[in-house]
Order: sequence, then C-alpha cells, then structure tokens
Amino acid sequence: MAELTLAGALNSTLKEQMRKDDRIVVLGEDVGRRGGVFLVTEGLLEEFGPERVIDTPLSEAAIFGVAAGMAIYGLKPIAEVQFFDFAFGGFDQIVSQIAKLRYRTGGQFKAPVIIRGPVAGGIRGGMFHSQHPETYYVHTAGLKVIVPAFPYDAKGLLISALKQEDPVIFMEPKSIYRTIKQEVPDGEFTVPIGKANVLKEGDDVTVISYGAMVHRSLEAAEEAEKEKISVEVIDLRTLMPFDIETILNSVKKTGRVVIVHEAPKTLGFGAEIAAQLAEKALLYLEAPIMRVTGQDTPFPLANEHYYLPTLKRIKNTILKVVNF
Amino acid sequence: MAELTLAGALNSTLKEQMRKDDRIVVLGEDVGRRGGVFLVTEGLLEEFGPERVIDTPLSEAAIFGVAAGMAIYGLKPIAEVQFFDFAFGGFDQIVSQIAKLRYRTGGQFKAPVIIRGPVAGGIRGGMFHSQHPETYYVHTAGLKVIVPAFPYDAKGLLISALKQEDPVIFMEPKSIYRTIKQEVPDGEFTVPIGKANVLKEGDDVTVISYGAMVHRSLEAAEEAEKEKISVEVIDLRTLMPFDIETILNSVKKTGRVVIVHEAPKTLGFGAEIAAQLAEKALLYLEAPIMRVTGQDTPFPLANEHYYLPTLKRIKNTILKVVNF
Amino acid sequence: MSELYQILDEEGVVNKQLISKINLSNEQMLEMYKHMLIVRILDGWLMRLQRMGRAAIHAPNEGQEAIAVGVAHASEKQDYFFPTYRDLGLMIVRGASIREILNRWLANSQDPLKGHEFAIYGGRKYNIVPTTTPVSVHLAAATGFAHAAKIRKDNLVVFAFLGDGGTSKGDFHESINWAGVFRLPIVYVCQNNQYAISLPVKRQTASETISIKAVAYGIRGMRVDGNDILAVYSATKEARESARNGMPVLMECVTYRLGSHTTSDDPSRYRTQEEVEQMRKKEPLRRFKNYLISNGILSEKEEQELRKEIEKEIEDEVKIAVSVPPLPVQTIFEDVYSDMPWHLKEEMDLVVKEFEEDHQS
Amino acid sequence: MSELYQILDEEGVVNKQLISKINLSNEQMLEMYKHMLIVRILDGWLMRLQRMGRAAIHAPNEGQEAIAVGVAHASEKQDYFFPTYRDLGLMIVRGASIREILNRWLANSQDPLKGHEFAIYGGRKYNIVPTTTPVSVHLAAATGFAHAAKIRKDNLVVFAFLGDGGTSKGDFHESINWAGVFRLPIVYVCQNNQYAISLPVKRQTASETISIKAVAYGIRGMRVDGNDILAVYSATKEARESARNGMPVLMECVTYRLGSHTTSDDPSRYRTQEEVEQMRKKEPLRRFKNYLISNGILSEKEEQELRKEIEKEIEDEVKIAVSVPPLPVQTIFEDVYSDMPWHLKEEMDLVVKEFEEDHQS
Ligand SMILES: Cc1ncc(C[n+]2csc(CCOP(=O)(O)OP(=O)(O)O)c2C)c(N)n1
Ligand SMILES: Cc1ncc(C[n+]2csc(CCOP(=O)(O)OP(=O)(O)O)c2C)c(N)n1
Ligand SMILES: [Mg+2]
Ligand SMILES: [Mg+2]
Repeated sequence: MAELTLAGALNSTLKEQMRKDDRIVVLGEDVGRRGGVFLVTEGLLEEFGPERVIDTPLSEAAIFGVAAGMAIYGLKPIAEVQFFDFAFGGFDQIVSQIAKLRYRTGGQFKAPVIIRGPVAGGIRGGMFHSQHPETYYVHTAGLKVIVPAFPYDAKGLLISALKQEDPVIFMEPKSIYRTIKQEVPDGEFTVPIGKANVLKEGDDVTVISYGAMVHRSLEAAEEAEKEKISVEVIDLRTLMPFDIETILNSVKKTGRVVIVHEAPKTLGFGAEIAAQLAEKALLYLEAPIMRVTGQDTPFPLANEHYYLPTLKRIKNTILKVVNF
Repeated sequence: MAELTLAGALNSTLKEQMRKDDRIVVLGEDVGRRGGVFLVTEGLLEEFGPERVIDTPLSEAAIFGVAAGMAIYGLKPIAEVQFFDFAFGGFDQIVSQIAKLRYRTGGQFKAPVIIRGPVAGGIRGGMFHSQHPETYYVHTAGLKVIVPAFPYDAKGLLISALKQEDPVIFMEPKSIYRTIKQEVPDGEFTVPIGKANVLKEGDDVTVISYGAMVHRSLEAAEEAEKEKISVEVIDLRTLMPFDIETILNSVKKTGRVVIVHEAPKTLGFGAEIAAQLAEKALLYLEAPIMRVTGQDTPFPLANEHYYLPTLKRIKNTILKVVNF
Repeated sequence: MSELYQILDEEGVVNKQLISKINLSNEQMLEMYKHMLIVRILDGWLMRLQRMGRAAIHAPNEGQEAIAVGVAHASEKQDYFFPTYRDLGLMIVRGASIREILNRWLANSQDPLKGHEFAIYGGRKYNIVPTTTPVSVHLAAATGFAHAAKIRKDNLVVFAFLGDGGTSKGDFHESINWAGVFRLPIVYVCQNNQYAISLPVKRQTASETISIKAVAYGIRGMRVDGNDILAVYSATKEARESARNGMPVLMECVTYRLGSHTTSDDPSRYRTQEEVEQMRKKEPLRRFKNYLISNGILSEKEEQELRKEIEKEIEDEVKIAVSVPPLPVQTIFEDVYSDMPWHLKEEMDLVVKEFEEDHQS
Repeated sequence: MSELYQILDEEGVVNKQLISKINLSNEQMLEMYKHMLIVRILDGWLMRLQRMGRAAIHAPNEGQEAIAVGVAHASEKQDYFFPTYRDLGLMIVRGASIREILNRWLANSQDPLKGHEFAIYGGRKYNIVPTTTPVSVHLAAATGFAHAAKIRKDNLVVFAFLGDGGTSKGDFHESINWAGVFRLPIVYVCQNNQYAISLPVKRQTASETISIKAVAYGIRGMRVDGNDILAVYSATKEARESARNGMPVLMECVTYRLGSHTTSDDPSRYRTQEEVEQMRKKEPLRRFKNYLISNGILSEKEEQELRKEIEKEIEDEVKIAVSVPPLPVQTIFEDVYSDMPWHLKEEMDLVVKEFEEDHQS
C-alpha cells in the first residue's frame, strides 16, 4: 500500500503487470528512454528491455495498427498516444480495424489492444493538447472506453482492461496526473468495467461526471451542501459500456440531474445520458436535465478557465436545477 | 424545371455552378472518366477538363488536405469521398486542419471546402459501404453538416454550401440516389443551412428524421394516420447547425417525440435532440422521447433490414409514444 | 529494382537458366496449375452468383491468379497472410473448400464469418487474417503480426497483400517504414494490376516502379512478372528468405486486371476493349499450361478433364449452398464485444421480437 | 542524393568554386546574419518568457537558424510558406515585428490569432500559413495550395517545412506522392535535426537519407548542410527553379537541435551533454560570422553592436508586451464559423455573464 498519484499508479501497475505477464508490450513515441512525456512509462525500458518497451516512429496509424497485429498474434499490447489529440491520424486503424475485427471475422480474430494516453484541459496546452474526445470512441461499436478519476480506479481499471478481450480506449486526465493522491494497494485487484461509483450519496440532485471534472463536481457539491442541498455525485468511470442502472437508481431518487464534462456539449457524452433519462426516467424528472460542459468551439489557449466547466458554473447549475 | 433524382440533381447542380464559377474544382477517386462510382460527377471531366475535375490518387488524407490548401488559395474545392466509410483515413485532416483553421488563425485563413459523398445502408454494402457517420462531424466544432433527403433540397443546400465560408460535410444517402424523383428548378436557388423542413403538420406526435429515413418516417406517419393519429414529420436537412426552433415549436405542440436515424443509437444525433428537449422542453413532454435507430453494432451484411429502422418499428414506436 | 524478373515468357517458353534454380516437382506444378484453374472457374461462378442476386459483390481475380497461388505455394505452413479482397487463391491453396467459400459469399447460416461482412478471405485455420475493406489499413496489422513473431522469436514470415492503388495510402507508408526500422520478417506483395478502379497506376505515383519505393524504407525491392507463376514462386522463396533474415521485402508483381473492378463496375467507361484483349495474351493460365504441355507434364486431354471436374464440383456445391438456411437475426448482435453489454441486449430483444412477429404470421 | 551540399565548412572557410555561383551582395549577407541573430536572441527570450510563466510553451530554434532564414531569403516575394512550430526565422525575414511575435506568445489582446492557439508562426500579410500542431498534417494543405497555384498558372512556389520525425507520418507520404503525380511547384524542406523529441532519426526510418525518399515519388531529392546558410540559400534557389518547372523537390537540411525539444522537455533523459557540445561546434551563426569577418564584410565590433541593439529592442518590447491587456472572454467563441450559430450564442451568453460577475466584485 502506497500513496500514489494517478500517473504513479499507472506506472507501478504497468510494472507489476509486465512482471507477471510477458505478453504485455508497451509501444509509443518516446515511451522508452524518455519515459513518456508525462513519465507514465518511466523505468519500463530499463526493466523490460527494448523488445517489450518499444520507442516507435512518429506514426500514430502504425502504432495502433501494429498493436492490433500484435494482439492478433496473442500479445497484449498497450499503445500510448502522446496526447489523444494526435490519435486522429490513426483513427481509421481504430474505427475500421481495431473496433470491427472481432465482428467482421465472426469472432475468429480479435484485437484486444489498450490505447492509452492523456486527455483533458487545464494545462494551458491549446487546442491540440487539451481535447477530451470520448464521443468519437463511444459512438464506435466494438470499443470499450474508460476514464479514471482516481489513482485506485486507474489501477483497477487498467488491470480489468488487461484481463478482458476487447479493445479499450483508456483516457487519462492529464490535469490530475499528479494532483490527486490516494492509497493504492500493491498487487492485483480490479475495478469492473461498466460500473459507476457513487462518490457521495444525496437526495436532492444527481451530479454525473467522469475524469478530472469529478473532482470539481465534488467541490461544487460541497459548496451546495453549505446551502442545505443534498447532492449525489456519480463518477461514471467507464463510458462504454456505461452504468445505466446506477444512473437510473439515482435519478429516480433525486429527480434532478446535472451532467458535467469537459468535452463540447453538442453530442458530448452528456447527450447520451440525457437521452437515456428522457426515455427511461421521464416521469421521475422534476427539472430540466442540465449539462455543464466544454464549449462547442475548438479548445482555446487563452481563457481556458472559462472554456471549461467552472466550479461556479457547476454550483449555479445545481442550484438552478434544485430551485426549478 | 426537370424531374430529377437526387444523384441527377447533384450532377446538374455541379455543372450549373461550375459553369458560373471557375473557382469550383472537383477532386476525388474516379470522379473523372468514371464519373464517380455513383455517377454524381458524370460528364464533368468532359465539360470542364482535367484541371478542374481531378482524378486523384487513392489518398483520402491528401484529398481532404489538398482541398483545404486549394480553399486557402481561394478556389472552391468540392472533394468527393467514394464512400464516407473511407473518410476516416483522412479524419485528422478534417478534424485538425479543416475544422480548426479559421479558429486557430484568428479568422485570417479559412478552408471552406465541401466534402461530399455517399452515406447510409440499404444497398447490401456491408460494414464499409453503409455507415452513417454524422456524429463524428457534428461533434467537431467548425464543421457544418448537411444531409439532404430530396433532390430539391440537395440542389438548394449544395448551392448554399458553395456560397458560404465554412467547411461543409455533405452526406448523400446512397439508398435514395435514384429512388426519389422530384421537380427541380433550373438555375440558382438556395435552401438555407440550419433550417429544418416540416414535411407534414400534425398534432399528436413529432417524428424527427433526416436522410433516407425521412421517407420511411413519412410512410410510417401515413400508416399511423390510418389509425387516427396526427403525425408531424420534420426533415432536419442540416445537423450542424440544427434548427432547434422548429423542433421546439413542434414538440411544444405535440408533447411527444420519435427520432429516427440510421446511425447507431449511442451518441447518434438523436441523443443531442433528446438532450436539448430534456433541457428546453421538459415540461411539455407527455411521453418518453423514443429513438428508432441503427443498432450499436458495426453495420452487418446479412439481415440489414433488421439492423436499420424498419417501417414497422417506426410505426410501433409512434403508437407507443402516443398511447403512453 | 526496375528490371522485371521472368521465367516463362508470354508463350510459356522457359528461361532454362532460371528454372534450374527452382526445385519444383511435376506434381507440385500440376497442383499449382489446378489451384489457378479452380480460382479461374470459381471466380466466374462468384460473378454469376452476384448477378443472380445471390451474393452482394465480388472482385474478380481473372488474370491475377498466378500471384496468390504462387506466393501461397512458396510459403511455409506456419506463415501468415494478410490478403486483400481479390486474393481467392490464398484460400484455395490453404485448403478452404468450395462449399465454405460459397457459404461466405451467400452469407448464409453456415458462413463462418456470420454474415457480418462480405467477400473476406480468411480464417484461423488457414493462417489468413481477413482484410479490412478500406484499402491498406490491414498492412499495419500485418506489420504488427510480424513484429510480434520477431519478439517471440518464432520462425514465420508474414505475407501482406496490396494493390497498386494501395501504395498511395498513408498506412502503406507508415507500415512499411516501420518494418524497415524494426527489420521485420515480412514480405509486402503488391499486385500492380495497372488499375485502381478506373485510375491507371500513373495516377497513383510518379515513381518509376513500385518496387523502387523500397529505397525510401531501407528495405529490399523486387519486381516480378506477376503473370508468370514460376517467377512468382521463385521470387517469393527468395523474398521469404530475405525477410526471415531481417530484410523485409516489397515485392511488386506486375499483372493486369482483365475483368471489371467489382461486379458493380463497368470498365468500358475508362478503358478500351482492345487494351484488354492485348493484355489477355499475357494471362497466366495459358502461359503455364503451354509450359506444362510442351514439357510433357500435362496433356490437353487431362487439362480438359480437370476443367470439367472442377466445373462439376462447383455446380454441385452451388446447388447445396443456395439451399442452406439464412442466418438468424440475433447474429447482428454477436461478436461486437466478448460479452454483450446491456444496451445491445436491449436492442437485440426488440429486433428479435420484431423478427419473430414478422415470421410467424 | 546522399552527398551533402556544403559551401562553408565548420570554421566558415568557403568553397570558392561553389560560392562563385551565388549572387549575394554584402548587404544581403549582413541582412541574413542579422536575421539569424534576431532569431537566436529572441528565441532565448521566448524560452525565458515561458519559464516566467508568461508564455505557454516554446520550441527552441537554437542551431537551426540558418534553414528558415536561408530559405526565406532565397524565396520570391509571392512565394508561400507552410512552416512548423520551430520556424521563427520565416516570420523575421518576412517582416513580422518583435512586438507582434511577443503578443502572439503572450496571447494577449493584441495577438492577431486571438489567443486561439499557441506558438504559431503565420499570417496573411507574411504569406505564411500557421501550422497544425499534429505533425505533418499541414503538408497536404501546402500541396493543395501549390496545386491551386498551378491550376491558376500563378508564378509562385510553396515551401513546406517539416522535421525528420514528420517523415514517418502517412500525411507526409500522401502529400509528397501527390505533388509528384501532379508535378506541383513545391519544395518540401525537411529539417533533419537528428531528433524527434527523444528519438534519433534512426528510429524514424531505415532509409539511407531522407532526401533519397524522393525516389519513391519520382521527384528530386537534395541534401544540404542545414547549418551552412550559404548552402541553404543556394540550394533553395536551385530547388525553387526546379519546382517552378514542374519538378517538386524534397530538400533535406541536415542540422542539429541544440536545445530541448520544447520548454517542457528535459533532453538529459535521452542524450549526453558531450554530444550536444560536439554538435555545437557546427552551429550556423559562428560559422557565418567567421566567414563575414574573415572576408571583411563585418567587424567584431559591429557584430557586438548589432547584438546589443537587438537585445535592447527585445527587452524594450517585452516590457510593452507584458502590459498589454488580456483577451476578452468572448473571443473563445469567435471564428468557429463565419457566422455564429444559435448554440454558440447560447453558450457565449452564459460564459460572458459569468466572466462579468467574476470581474465586477
Ligand atoms: C481507403 C479506401 N478508399 C477507397 C476505397 C474504394 N476502393 C475500393 S477498391 C479501390 C481501388 C483499389 O485499387 P488497388 O489498390 O490497385 O487494388 P485492385 O482493386 O486493383 O486490386 C478503391 C478506390 C476503399 N476501399 N478504401
Ligand atoms: C501526430 C503527432 N504526434 C505526436 C506529436 C507530439 N510531438 C510534437 S513534436 C514531436 C516530434 C517531432 O519531431 P520532428 O518532426 O523531427 O520535428 P522537430 O521537433 O525535431 O523539429 C512529437 C512527437 C505531434 N505533435 N503530432
Ligand atoms: Mg490495382
Ligand atoms: Mg527533428
């Protein structure tokens, strides 16, 4: 048991798992000697050598596609994309090859690769180092999509991802790589894919979030509690599949919902939650479903504070929904 | 005035517009001598020559990116993608270059390209000739997205697209390229981008659709009318921006909504409509918002009839919502 | 790298010096001929099945049979293939039955790919990974497969197929460049059939040849007459050896697509019948047959009988295949994931109910 | 294509035969030196501004100044540039003021790019199109721009910049291949600075050189000492002429990145200080200065004064720039589209209201 950051938990999990299973291979730009630009793969090259920790050419399409080929062979590749903003150059590999392989071969072949890398804003990274592009992956049948918000979950979900047979998009909110610390057990444990986590129970309103915004949502909930509002906060943790049961149970109880995410609003993941609720829980809703999200613009360099959901905006929306 | 198919209307519009404006250039695989695999560009090479009708290498990234460069220069490129399923190889060009150019240069440069090509199922095309991938584009700020369902609209919207300054994703439902005929005026007229079309007024329920499913929705509405249900049918025509006003007005009147599209349900465009309604019209809703959509699987070769929204499923959903 | 490697000329006359280097028994040559013949005849049937509305689409192999058949014959059992949509020959050489191929084409309940996608050659037991339809996307997986084999120190070589059009894609570049950097056991077999649908190879690239592109990746280039099965066989042996020793190969096989691009294409829009007839003279079956007959390995009569036998078998199999029941509707929802998430169950239940209603009345 | 074209050796000793072919006045050479010096000094300031928390990020130019400056000097007024994030020199030669560059870096209310993206060199009036951050994506637009110029029969050449890492991307391949097929007026300037962040060029490709990749596209390859501004200038002139006549060029400029990859990189993780010091001996400013001084074109004293002058100007400008007011919050919503759709208005109203509340109390 050690107190670890999100980046630290990922790093030590990679090491633990690679020691156990020599089929695990890590590949990506600068993952070796450099240890990755956020040092998530630090020390791997030294311990596991250049055959299993592969510094690759600047070729996102090849990185993903090669990982798929390795997975078909029987290895367990973990491909790092330096920033998820750069994954679009290999998007065809993900959408046409990785996501569909099992389906189009009637289950004969599969490509259970993990594609992991940083997402999210808050580091003054501009439009190509800040995006939160989960929509593109959630909408693509065949992929599982994970966004941990805590070191413990990051470890447990990464191990779950390694244990199963489907390709996984594993998004790491870079703004909290080193800001959140948590006790994380040594050794193997899993957090199930598809299970949300109710971080805080409450009766008046449900706040649903994932990634870095979970922490801001918790803060906003605390502020709202000061005004005698009882807030339930749900961390989705996995977006595909997502935990409809936990969402429905909570909303049936509170009747009010605020969804918080960094991605742009239009067809951001909040749209799917709202649509599910408008179908399955309409009669329970006592107020409009509100989304507090990133703006429908490219991610700006200046004023990113206002581009992202602010604490104030989340809190005000909670109040608005409760006072509706 | 002539009775034209959707493909025919597009073809003659291209010719008319290219005659008027020598900055218009058409480029894509097999668009020249072959006339495009659906013959939408038939006869263009003969009339406008190889400098303006460019048969390109098999390079989707370059096709889109080159079009962007031509647009920066001041030409008006219309890039054809043979099937929208193949656009993912050039997705980075669309997302990182075309959609964001105006924004990232503070308005100094722009890339008003039109990327057009066939979408939709119903032709036994399997998973790589049938997708309806609008979500990927609607979620990408900076793009406008158009899906015509009628020859008249196809012409009017294509001319609107050519007149404005933003990049446009122009999706042509291939299953109705030659099945729908309509009188289409010669010469120039426009259909505004961002305006839906109320095809049929009704009081009991609103059916919202776009593309080929508009026609099936109309059929289902007719069948429902036989059972004395008054159905309003809206053809969205453009998805980004989409016509929230027409949607809200209709739903405030009917209180009931069915959304029909071919794309998979999860984060399909219906999710955004449902979310908007759950935010802006909750108190008017008298029944759950139902989506009749393609399935959350890759597009299958066998049994595509059941993969797509069937007439029966649309009609039953209308009944269900009305009888809720 | 721009010279064309040829053993049999257009009339089937052999280059004695070159053939002496190949170790091929008469039996094996007859087998190769038979495989080409099956491809030729079955190909025609698949075209007809599509025209009859039975199959969705087919990409004809006519004129290119020597490449897949020749490469597969020169491969070792443990080798792996990443074909395109035009490589029926690999399936035949690797032992797929005509029945299975027909079931795939008809996407019926015995289609091992469950009707999820058309026209895909491949299967675990054949060491063939079905292609993606988007051109050249599969090359990266082929490269990764070879990379894994190298990591595991397994003695196998990967053969990745592509067309001339496929060389224009970014995935071609990223994949082959990668193979060069990591010195992988892989042979990229480019079937330069002069066309990508309507576009001649000059519209794909200004490079002198396709094989010369190997220079850009520090790998070996080879240029082979793809209508000469003996040249293909022999070059593949050499390429395989090179790849196994850490020098990947880009092997350009020069051929010509005699048929349409697919069943939905009309080549008269973009090329003349004269051109096709001119090229037909170079086609691989006649050439190899001439060689076999003039060297007393096969007689005209035996050849006729072989043809008839194959025709008959396919006809019989077609009759069986067309009466196989269709796929159940649930298969739409299978194999998306290893387990079925709640939302797919929800969707499946609706569809199955509808299907049952439709089929009980 | 693997020989290195050089006019000044590492000590600034000139190859007399080669220099006689170049037509450069003393004034112009002094201008070139001054531009390199501005880049060198301003580059240091941009690094410092980042460390002070004023600028988001910077990619240092140290050691590579000769390339952008040399190419820009050899270009014609109407030519167009598609740079990367490391090509400050283009802005300087094309006349951007230090004030403007600082405003961009600080993303303040006078940033002509409205704070929408960082570190992008470009603007309409400079004929420079700002790059995409995703590597090599911009090459396709550069190619399309050249294609348009050819269609319009306009007399201009496009210079598209990229790094050695950029050659591994599919977009590099698709773009250059296209330029080959259509014989476009374009020169691809590859700054081979030996590294892509931590990865040496050997990890990008197994090809002998980068310039040799031209063979794969049927275009011309050139290999130039990128630390020798006279070689860069002269090679660019030749490349430009070739491109204008329908033979595109891939011009590899061999150089070395003396600094870190960006302000957020720590190169001690992946290379030794000795290597850097070794390479520093070849850096372009010292070399050119030696030439200018030993040929009596510049004196030590003049050089010192020039440096001081530049230092002073930048210092003064920094003082001004840091006090320019920040960007208003509305700019977040500008330039997404040519008009503002309803949903952006809705979002903007909310954000502006919040901003105003935050700033009135
Ligand atoms: C990325 C992509 N773009 C377009 C297509 C449509 N298409 C199918 S086959 C083909 C031509 C392929 O030519 P080539 O690679 O030479 O192979 P051949 O068909 O000649 O065997 C095209 C353009 C596709 N399948 N994938
Ligand atoms: C597609 C893409 N992948 C990864 C990155 C992250 N990244 C930024 S610069 C860089 C290295 C680029 O190397 P090179 O092309 O040699 O240019 P240099 O930085 O040396 O000038 C990388 C990997 C990126 N910007 N784009
Ligand atoms: Mg071909
Ligand atoms: Mg570099």
